[in-house]
Amino acid sequence: MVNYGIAILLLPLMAFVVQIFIGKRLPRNGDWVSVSAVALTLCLSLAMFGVMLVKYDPEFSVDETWTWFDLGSLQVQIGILIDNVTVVMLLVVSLVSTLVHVYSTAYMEGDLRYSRYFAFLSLFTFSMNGIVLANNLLGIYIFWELVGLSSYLLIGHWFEKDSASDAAKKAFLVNRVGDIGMFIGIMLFFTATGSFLFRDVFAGVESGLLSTEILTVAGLCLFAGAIGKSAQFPLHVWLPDAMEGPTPVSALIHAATMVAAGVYLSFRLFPIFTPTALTVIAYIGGFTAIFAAIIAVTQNDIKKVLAYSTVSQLGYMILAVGVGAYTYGLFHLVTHAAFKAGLFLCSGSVIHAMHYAYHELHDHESDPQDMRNMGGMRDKMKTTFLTMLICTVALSGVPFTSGFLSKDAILAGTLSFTLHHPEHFLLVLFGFGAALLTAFYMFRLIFMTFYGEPVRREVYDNIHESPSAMTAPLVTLATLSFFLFFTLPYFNPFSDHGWFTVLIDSRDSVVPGHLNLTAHEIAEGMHHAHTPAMLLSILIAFSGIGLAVFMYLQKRISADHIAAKLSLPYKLSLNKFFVDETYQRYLINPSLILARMIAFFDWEIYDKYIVNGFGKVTEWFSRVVGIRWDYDILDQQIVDGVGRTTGFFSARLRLIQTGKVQNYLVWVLAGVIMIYVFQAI
Amino acid sequence: MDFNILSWLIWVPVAGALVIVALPRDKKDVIKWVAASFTGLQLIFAIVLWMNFDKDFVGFQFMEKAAWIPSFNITYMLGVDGLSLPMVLLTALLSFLCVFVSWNIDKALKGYFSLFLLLDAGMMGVFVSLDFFLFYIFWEVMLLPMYFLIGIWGGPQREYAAIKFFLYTLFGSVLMLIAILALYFTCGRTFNMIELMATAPTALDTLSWWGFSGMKVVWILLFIGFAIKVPIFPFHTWLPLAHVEAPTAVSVILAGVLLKMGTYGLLRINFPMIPDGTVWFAGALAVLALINIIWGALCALAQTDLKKMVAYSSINHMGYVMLGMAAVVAAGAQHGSNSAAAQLGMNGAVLQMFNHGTITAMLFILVGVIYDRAHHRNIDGFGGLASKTPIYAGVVALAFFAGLGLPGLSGFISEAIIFLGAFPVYRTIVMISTLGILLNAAYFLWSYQRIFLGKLNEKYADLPEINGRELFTLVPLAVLVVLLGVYPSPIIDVMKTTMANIIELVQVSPLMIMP
Amino acid sequence: MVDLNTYLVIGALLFSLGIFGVITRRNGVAVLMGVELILNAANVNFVAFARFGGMDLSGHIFSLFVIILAAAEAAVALAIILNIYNNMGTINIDEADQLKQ
Amino acid sequence: MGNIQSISYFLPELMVIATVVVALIADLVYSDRNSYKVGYLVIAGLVVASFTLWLSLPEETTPIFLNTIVVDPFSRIFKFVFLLATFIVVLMSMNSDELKGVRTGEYYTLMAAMVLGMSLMASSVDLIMVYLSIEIVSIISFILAGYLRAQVRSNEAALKYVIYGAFSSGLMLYGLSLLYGLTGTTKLFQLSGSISSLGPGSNLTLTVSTILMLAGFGYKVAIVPFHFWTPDVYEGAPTPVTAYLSVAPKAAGFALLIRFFNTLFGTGQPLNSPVWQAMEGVPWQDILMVLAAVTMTVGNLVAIQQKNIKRLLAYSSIAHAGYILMGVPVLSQEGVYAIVFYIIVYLFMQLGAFSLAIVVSNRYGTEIIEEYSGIGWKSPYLGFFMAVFMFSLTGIPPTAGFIGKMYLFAALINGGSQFYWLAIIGVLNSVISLYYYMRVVKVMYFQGGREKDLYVPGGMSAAIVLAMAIPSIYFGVRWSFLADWVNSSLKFFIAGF
Repeated sequence: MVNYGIAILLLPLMAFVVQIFIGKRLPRNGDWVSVSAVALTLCLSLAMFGVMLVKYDPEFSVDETWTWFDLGSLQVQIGILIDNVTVVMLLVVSLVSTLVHVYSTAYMEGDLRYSRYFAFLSLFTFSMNGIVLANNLLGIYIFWELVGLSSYLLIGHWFEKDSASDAAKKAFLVNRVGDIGMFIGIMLFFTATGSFLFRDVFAGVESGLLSTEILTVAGLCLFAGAIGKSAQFPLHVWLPDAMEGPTPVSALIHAATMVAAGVYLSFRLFPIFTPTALTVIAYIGGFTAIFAAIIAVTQNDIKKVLAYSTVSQLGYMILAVGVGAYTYGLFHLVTHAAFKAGLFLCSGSVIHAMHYAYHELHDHESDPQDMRNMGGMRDKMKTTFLTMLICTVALSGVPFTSGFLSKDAILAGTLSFTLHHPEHFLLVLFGFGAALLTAFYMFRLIFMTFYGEPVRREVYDNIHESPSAMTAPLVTLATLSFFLFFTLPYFNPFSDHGWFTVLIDSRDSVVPGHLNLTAHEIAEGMHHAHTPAMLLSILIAFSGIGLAVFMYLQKRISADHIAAKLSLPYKLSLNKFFVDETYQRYLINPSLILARMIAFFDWEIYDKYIVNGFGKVTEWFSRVVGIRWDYDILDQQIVDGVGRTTGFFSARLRLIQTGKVQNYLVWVLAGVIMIYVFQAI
Repeated sequence: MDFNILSWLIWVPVAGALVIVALPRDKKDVIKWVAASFTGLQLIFAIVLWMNFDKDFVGFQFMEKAAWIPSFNITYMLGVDGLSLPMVLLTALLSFLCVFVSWNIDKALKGYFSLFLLLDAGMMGVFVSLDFFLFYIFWEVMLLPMYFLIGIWGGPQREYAAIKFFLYTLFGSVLMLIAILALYFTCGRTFNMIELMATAPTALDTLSWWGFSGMKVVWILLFIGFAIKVPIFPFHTWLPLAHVEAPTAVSVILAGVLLKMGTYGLLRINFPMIPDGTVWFAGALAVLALINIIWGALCALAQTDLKKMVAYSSINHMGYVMLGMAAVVAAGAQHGSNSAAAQLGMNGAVLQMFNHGTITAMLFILVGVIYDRAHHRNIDGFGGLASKTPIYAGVVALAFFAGLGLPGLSGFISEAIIFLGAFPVYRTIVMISTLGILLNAAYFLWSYQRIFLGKLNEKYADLPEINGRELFTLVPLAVLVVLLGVYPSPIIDVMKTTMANIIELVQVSPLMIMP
Repeated sequence: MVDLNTYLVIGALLFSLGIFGVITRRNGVAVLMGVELILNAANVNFVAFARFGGMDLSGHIFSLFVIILAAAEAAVALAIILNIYNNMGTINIDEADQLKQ
Repeated sequence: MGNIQSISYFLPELMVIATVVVALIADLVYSDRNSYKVGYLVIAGLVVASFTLWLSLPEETTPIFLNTIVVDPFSRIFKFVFLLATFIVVLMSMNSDELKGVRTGEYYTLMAAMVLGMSLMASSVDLIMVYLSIEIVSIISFILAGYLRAQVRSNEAALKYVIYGAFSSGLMLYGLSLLYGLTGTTKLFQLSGSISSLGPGSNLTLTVSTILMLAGFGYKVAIVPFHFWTPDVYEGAPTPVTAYLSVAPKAAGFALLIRFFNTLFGTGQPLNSPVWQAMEGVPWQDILMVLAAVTMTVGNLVAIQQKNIKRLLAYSSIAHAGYILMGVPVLSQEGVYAIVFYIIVYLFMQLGAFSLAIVVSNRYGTEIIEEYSGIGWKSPYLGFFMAVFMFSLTGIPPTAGFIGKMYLFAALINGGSQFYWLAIIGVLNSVISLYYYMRVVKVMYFQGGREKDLYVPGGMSAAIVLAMAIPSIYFGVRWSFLADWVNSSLKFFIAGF
């Protein structure tokens, strides 16, 4: 198994190295290198998956560590941990990655930096696998930043666009903010337990090396990393901008895998979160879910809608972790990976078509991503339409889809949590409210894009279905959005009971003092809350869809009318609650100003007047003592301050040496007397 | 061993300088190649030294000792340990590369290279000399060539920069001289560092300067001398000026090697010889480190001159080194004798010294590359170069990411273990200084965006790509940066024994035992 | 009764007068005379001490040496002043102030 | 020891005297045109004198001529300094354009005579002899300063010098008379004893007389505030004379100062000789320390302002007097040792700098520093050596100047914590001095066009410069020989009391 893991880790890395150095010289700019490398990893992970299914053992786990470097009294160790979670994640990553690679061969065709693009895709795959495989905090942190790097590079792929380069920088910096928190958390744990390995850390926590308060803080610090990566409020701002990158990238990194890393981390670390920490996590997740959903409702850029929906879904997963249903958080991660990637790729195909159409018409003004320019495309792009519809249904949580299973489970978990702690009723509202909005804005998207009358006929005429290299992945992902693949070997579409829930079983918290509910209690609670939650969520999903039908299909209710009615919420939502503006005004600008001020002080004041001041004062004295008028290079700047006084003094002091010998003699006597006085005192 | 390799390391460049002086001034290529070959020879010696170094040996190796001035008990004494060896390698490597960096110097080639080789010899001498007096001589000798190199081959403000550098550093070193003499007389008239390490910690207790504890005063005097080189916060303003005005190769040497001398001195002299002072001052050192980190980063963020930004980034990076050094007290009882933390901090500090040497050298070389082509360094004056010169952009990206401490590149490991080491002792300080990581990323990425991303600035539509010679100077450093980023053991294994030894030496201080 | 103190007082007076002369006179020769007064003040002291202090003759010898040297010094000084006169047409020493800083 | 026996110990001085006489007669013989040949005679005489001096190795401190002067290693090493300095300066004068067209016969003769005076200063142990020797040196300096009779500046310098000198020697004489009155003896060795037997009653007189004597010495070695004559005289006098005055008489003055203070107050250990109890509460050490600090600071600060290389070196010589003076208050073996060492080193670098200044003014006809621009490129030879001397004067390794300074600071540090502040002021001063010394280097190398006429000075001046430069570097690297020599020459001196 471990060798498989290493191979999975290194194959994409090799692809990256080959591509970056000789990619341009290879035939087809060497995309086949990356594609085959990733395909191989897919095979390997499938093999591992098979092994896992054969074993069918919830407890299965391989953990191997090596000493990275040795400081004498302390070895820094890193290693690989392979258990069912790893296997599933590996499968998800390599599958989506492979599909995206294939898709890109068509989507990015003829791009200026084609080979570079694939190099970075492979780099990303490598780093993402690294996160999944690492068995220690330091390793996770390392790959954590590396996925950040590849995301930076890919978002900035079309760096000629300022918006792209800005988005890239923003993504990296915002993630760094989270990473700092994460690093502090790592330091806290390392200081207490003296190791990075999960097992040592857990053991340390269990044996109470950290007081509950510290443990809470440390846990939240680590979670800060997740906030950054998984674009949770308040660090969600980078994800929508990240849509500046090529759409396949958005599908791979910013929908399916990287942004889910935060959830994965929280999943891994769940046992060390204290109740307080978990509550905070739950609220962050829940709030993000509803918050992003509200924004998504009013967006017109097709990718922006999907981006905010991603944020919102990630909120769900985090919420799941917070309320203790964290296995279902992971479950949702997996299902979501499939259909959200599918959605992005579909939107990509739509954009591709629009772009092509505009290109034909030599129209470089209109925005191919704006849904208001689309409409009625369903008969032109059948495959895309169908696949996208399926994914949308899944995302809205309609029965018979994978999304239904996972989301339903999360809602159940939330419900049971609230039943245990009624004071946290908000979480339920968040959860179900988000579900309602999700169904609504997703179908809004569908209707605006594929139904209704095309806005511009000539554009419509130039729309063509995308090549098979692009549609094949769509079909695959759409297929995977059905419940069947997750409930095997059972066939009950209304119960998430299946291989997943069996193999990925939840563990008890290791926080000392049994402050948390045990896994069993949580499962119990969810079991009770399951039926009501299910009914409620079905109801909500359909009402959301119905609302969308009324407003955007049958146009019974005018959206503009409502917007006018609710103008304030509308504006807030349309402008993403002005979060970016706030940061710009109250964080970024002030720190830039501070930097300028300090630099100015350092250079223009401290250096020029204080440091040089010594030289200048010396020089001043020398003039005062030296009775000389004239001046000299070092300290021309000094004059400003001291010049006038100097004139005054030297005017006085010139009296000393008039060149008249008798004055000198007076000074001799004066000197004698001075000495006498000195010795007297 | 009878083959005095350390002496060779020092005197080979001197010989080279003499040869160059003897050459006729119009044989430019010959001069260059002579310089290259002599520094190359030195580099080979350094590598041989590395190969034969015994990692587990506590104390100094390849010792050489010869009487010099018996009447004043001054000896010519050389030796290396795990602390100086990385510095020796760094010096040799950078000197060799810098010969090629300064390949297209045309003004007074002869003088330039002879002075450069003398500078090389001086630096090497500082790192290998074990006699305090010898150390001081090399320390000062280095100033002269540096003064001329900045003053003659420097930028528009070169005269001012040169004299400022000279005055500033001399100020530090004369105070150091006083401290050296005080040590000499209080410790039984010896300059022998090994003996001083043994005797000084106790002997200094007897010393008293107008009521102050002499130990503290001596520590401070030495500290000022070294702090100016590092440079530590209030003494830092000579650095941006000198770095900006100096020619590329000299900036590389300045940032790559000279700054390390400050921290090297602290680790070699202050820590083992005056442990009480070290423990007494450690907290302040950490605070100064914090100031360096934040202050340097903020200043760098505000710069519009690329070279000045890099210069300030060195201030910021040297802050990490100091932070790691301050962690030495973690081994003390009052900090739960957490020797692991001390190890992390100290090793991190030295590793960071080495890594910063390579990274900042890359940065300055790259700045030189763009300056040779565009003849200005104004960050906002470029734009979109990445599409024009992808290779150059790529190398810069590597250097920048290394500078902002990206995992997988050498900068990360050293910074990470420095933080880990310092954290148990200085929680708050470390937490604040992690902001430095963010700011690093901010100024590096921001300037990268302004120079390379966005629309191509038409002025540079036909900017030539980086050429082979420049790549040749960069590739070795890049390889080191990546290699040590993935696998730092080569350096760590060499130095960990020595670091452990220094930590023990510091631990003898009574202040360490006191709760 | 003339005793040591009388001589010492006289010496002191001469000394002060000499200094006064040196400081105030503008004429070079007069300044030199002031110097001579100072020297002679010392001579008076020497002789007086030697005579009354019941000491050996070294005091007398000393004053003899002083007289001789004073003569030599005066000779040189006068030569220089003469030279000044030839070049500048004056022996007024505070007109000799070209070498001011 | 009686006069007759003394003769044998007096051989070197006799040689000098003989030189003077021969030179005088020769000068009468020579015509104006050949008058400069006297210089060669003088050189020959000096060589012979140094040879005899080399032969006479005093075993111990021997008082001769009825205990008026002594022959000891201390005076011997100083005599070497005087001879060497004079030797160099005579050569310099021969190559200086200033003295062309003037009858230089007496000039050289006077220099030879000055050697005599200075060696008497270095070796006199009797107040009479002290005064006598000081006067000899002074009077000759007056004449030398005014030697260019035709030049008003030179005259003026001489005039100021003579008045100032006469005045301060008058003060000193008065002080001596008081001292004599107190102790009843003129012999230094007895003075110490009889002072310690004085009661506190005579404290005031003793203090006054010492201060007055200090004024006399201070004028000779140009200590602030007795330095005012220096700049004017140095500027007015012919350059070789300036060089000479800034080295040789200073050295002599210090020899005298050291001997005087050590004999009176010194026992090798400061502050515990009976003399100190005798004048309780009179902080001689502090006075000297303050004087040293003030002197070097003023010298350096004023030097920063100078545009003329001669004036610059003149003021820097004041500063160096200050450095040297740092060694006096320590009154310890190290102190004296450092002083002697420094004076020897100082001789090389100062004379070297002056000789280069002369070469430059002969070649480029300027003494203004700003007009040195580009010399470093035009004539690397001049540039390089000027740089060496500047570094050495600043005290940067690996030059002799640094070693000298280091010994001074070492003496202070070793002396005890009451000297530390002085040491710190000293090092800070060397930082200040760096600024103006480097200005010369900067002008030579960083400024001006770089056209190369590749001027290499002619034989004799080149030889002088080399002769000064090589020691300035060599003693910075291997000074064992010098150190041992100085050490051996102090043995008896310190042991003397």
